[in-house]
Amino acid sequence: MMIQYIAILLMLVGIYGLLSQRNVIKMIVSLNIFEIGLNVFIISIGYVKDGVAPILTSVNNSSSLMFVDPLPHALVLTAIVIGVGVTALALALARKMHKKYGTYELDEMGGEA
Amino acid sequence: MNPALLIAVPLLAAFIAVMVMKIDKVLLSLAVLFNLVYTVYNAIIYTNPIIYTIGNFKPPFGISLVVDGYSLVGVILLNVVFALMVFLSFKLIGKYAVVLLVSLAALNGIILTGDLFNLFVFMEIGAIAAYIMTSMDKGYKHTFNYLVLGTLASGLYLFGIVIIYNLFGTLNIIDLSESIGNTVYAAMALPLIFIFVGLSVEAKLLPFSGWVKGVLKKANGLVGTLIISAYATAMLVMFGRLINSIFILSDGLKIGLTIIAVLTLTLAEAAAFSKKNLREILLFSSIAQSGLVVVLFLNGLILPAVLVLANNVISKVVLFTVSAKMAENTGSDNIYDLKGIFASYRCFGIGFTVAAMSMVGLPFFFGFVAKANALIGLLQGGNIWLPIVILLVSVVEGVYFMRILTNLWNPGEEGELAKLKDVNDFKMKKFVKLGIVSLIIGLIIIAAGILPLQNIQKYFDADFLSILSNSIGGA
Amino acid sequence: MKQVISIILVLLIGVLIFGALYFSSDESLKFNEYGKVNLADRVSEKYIDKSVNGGSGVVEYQKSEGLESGSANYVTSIIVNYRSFDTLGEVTVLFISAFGVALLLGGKRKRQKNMFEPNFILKHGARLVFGLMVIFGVYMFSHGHLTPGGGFPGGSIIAASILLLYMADNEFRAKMKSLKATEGIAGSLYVIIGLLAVVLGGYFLANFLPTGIVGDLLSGGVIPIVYILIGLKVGSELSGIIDSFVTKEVE
Amino acid sequence: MRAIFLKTEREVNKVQILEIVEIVIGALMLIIGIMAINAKKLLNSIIYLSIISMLAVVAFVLMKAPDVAVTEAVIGSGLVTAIFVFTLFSTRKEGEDL
Repeated sequence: MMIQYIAILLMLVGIYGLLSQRNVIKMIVSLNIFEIGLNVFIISIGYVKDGVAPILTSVNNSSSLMFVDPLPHALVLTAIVIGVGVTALALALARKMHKKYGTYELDEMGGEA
Repeated sequence: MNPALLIAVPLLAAFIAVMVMKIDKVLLSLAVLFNLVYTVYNAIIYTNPIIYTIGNFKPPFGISLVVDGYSLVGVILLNVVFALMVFLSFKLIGKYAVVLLVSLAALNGIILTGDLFNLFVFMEIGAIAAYIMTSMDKGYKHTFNYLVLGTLASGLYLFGIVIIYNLFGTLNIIDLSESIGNTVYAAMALPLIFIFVGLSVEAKLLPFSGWVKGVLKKANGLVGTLIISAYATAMLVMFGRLINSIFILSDGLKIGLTIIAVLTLTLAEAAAFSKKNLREILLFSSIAQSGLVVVLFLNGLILPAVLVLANNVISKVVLFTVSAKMAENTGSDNIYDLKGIFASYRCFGIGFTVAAMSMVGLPFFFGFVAKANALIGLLQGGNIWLPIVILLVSVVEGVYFMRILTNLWNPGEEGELAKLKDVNDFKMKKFVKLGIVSLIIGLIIIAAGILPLQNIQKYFDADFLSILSNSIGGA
Repeated sequence: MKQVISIILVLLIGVLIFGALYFSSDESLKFNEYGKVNLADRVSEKYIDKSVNGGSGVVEYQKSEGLESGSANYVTSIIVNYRSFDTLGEVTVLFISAFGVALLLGGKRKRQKNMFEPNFILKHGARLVFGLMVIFGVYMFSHGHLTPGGGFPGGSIIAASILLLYMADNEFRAKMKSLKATEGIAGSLYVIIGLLAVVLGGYFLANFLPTGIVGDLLSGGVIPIVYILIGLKVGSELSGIIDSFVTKEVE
Repeated sequence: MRAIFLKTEREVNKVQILEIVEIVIGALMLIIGIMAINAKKLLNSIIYLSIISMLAVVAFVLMKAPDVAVTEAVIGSGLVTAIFVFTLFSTRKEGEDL
């Protein structure tokens, strides 16, 4: 139960970071924190009490056992990979911005691009 | 019809293009042409809706693509706009052909997909392609703002659909619309808010459209039309489907969304009215039109909404490309700097004028049909104040478009144009293609304005639910 | 001031979320609490029984044969069979962002010096570990249908091994041409397998190979093939991203 | 009888321990998250992000999601941290530490 609350709180921490920070790197870190919180939340949606991990092995050898929901796991795998893609792109942009303006602070960059 | 091809072919072309970079533009042209021909061909032979299951896993378990009249019209509109854009701005593409291919696949996917999570994936692909395209003009700061906002929005969208998965145990939109039926659930309010916030960023609704101005103010014809026309088409068509076919909005949510959309419409038109630069006027006008389309969708007027959307995106292709081209060649897109430019270059001046008049909604133009349909629909629905707002806003729109046209056609004092820098580069021959295309589009717009629209109606007659529910197995 | 406003906004959103999820008064439809989930209410039940298109219902390890999806790892069967289209999109996301990063940072590039001068043992030890990591990565994506892992972590491990080489050697540079070729070929093959399924089975991305016995290495039909392609593609794309970040533009 | 009793007692202990681990991990994640956002030095912020990601891996394992845990461990806390650090490294000025 706790972990689901904490996942939502972690998302809120990420949003707080996005709202309050004006440093490019910090904003990307905040986005990542938001995404981690979201991923934990999605996994917690699929958790079944006393369920086993969704892999058939020689121990858990029948589909009549109680498994946790595998679909959220698949969704989170996708979400993690998408997150990496966006983060890499954001960091590339950050690098270009630093080259152009010499700083990571959005407010010090001047108005016009 | 195999709708998966509309997505698979551009993707395959993109993967090949990254290996053989030399032929990337050839592959782009081929893929765009294929998509265009294939959609138009399928629209002609269209008889009844199909649900295409990917991987032969029946819905709601596998991912399915939905091809009904509505998505077919959306896909045609999208591919026409995309083809026009690529054709008109072919020189600007440069190294970005792969990005365009991927965005073409993603936008087709957004319209066709029948799965909420699959929609998220396509939205992310499209969004990443858009971030890359908008970084083309080196305005990294604006692109970064767009990226942060877009990523946060899609995260919230994902949060929303996960809550829906928890509530209903499915992600398939048809299955979902069956489970929901006509009931208004209180528990749905939160996920719906998140989903609409997520979509609003790309659909350019008001509190979330701050990124548009920075990104597009200096954009070239390619990026501008991509965002204003192609992305707007895909997102708004999907928005319409979510609002009208799947989710039942509670009254509070409906009123809230309507207020947001109407505010978007009025404030953006006011902003457009106060601007002097062509591209800024056009981008604010696009935001306003997005608001109008959402208002129509919220009132269940699907056909008028699609007509308004079509009018907007096709006209904007011409308007924005011409504006960006003039700005590129003269160094300014201020309407007072460009005084009398059309008098010298009549060919695309006429195309621009027709598109602008269609935007305003003058009689005998396509825009008139669209707006008339919208107003009649709203009045029939018992709405009084929405038509009044739309009419008032149209007057504002008419005033600023007329101001543009009078300025651009009247030379004013002699030699005004010569003051512009780089004016020597401004040669007619560069504009032959653009001029011809804008003329043809102009003619089509006029033709669509005069001809009756009964033929289109057949694509919208079919009720989404009644047909599609037959094709779903027991779930 | 700004921080105070942010905190207030975030608190509002938080109250909204918690209130709507856990304190809803609506009895007809309620958010399922943590751990108290009934899979029978969800589409997942049929993923576990592998009975989407009909079937006996109970799947047994190393016994059941010829199922619609032959993977012992349910997550893999969802990723590569049931929701393969998502995975194609996912691969495309990585593809386009790697392309975008290379385009943004662009131009002719040269190595950036590391923060330290690598010594002999580090250089040669890294080569050894590199080999082990690549083997582990390959193991991971070729056993994706049996064990946790699969194409994405497997590919990332390969990319991490290349990162190791970058760290251990100031001169090292991956061959971008071959990375691009791997990326393109793997991606094209994925789509071509999908299109081949249209020709053979009539449906895009359908599983057209026999699925074998659940739990065998050679089972799952197209799953191992697709996962190997994904692994190669992800590995080359992430290596490309790493290369873009480790190098800098030549002035 | 005694054996069964012992077993159940052990299981009860296990459940309690898991819950405590969950709470500890969650609390750590939140605290470190706030530290990451308020950190003075950017490098510290990135290290904290990496730690959160690692804690998320533990959370995934607790929730029986080994696939996600492996992926998050390799991609989330490995590669993402690496490209963050490289970004900072590439933009630092001469003679400045990160």
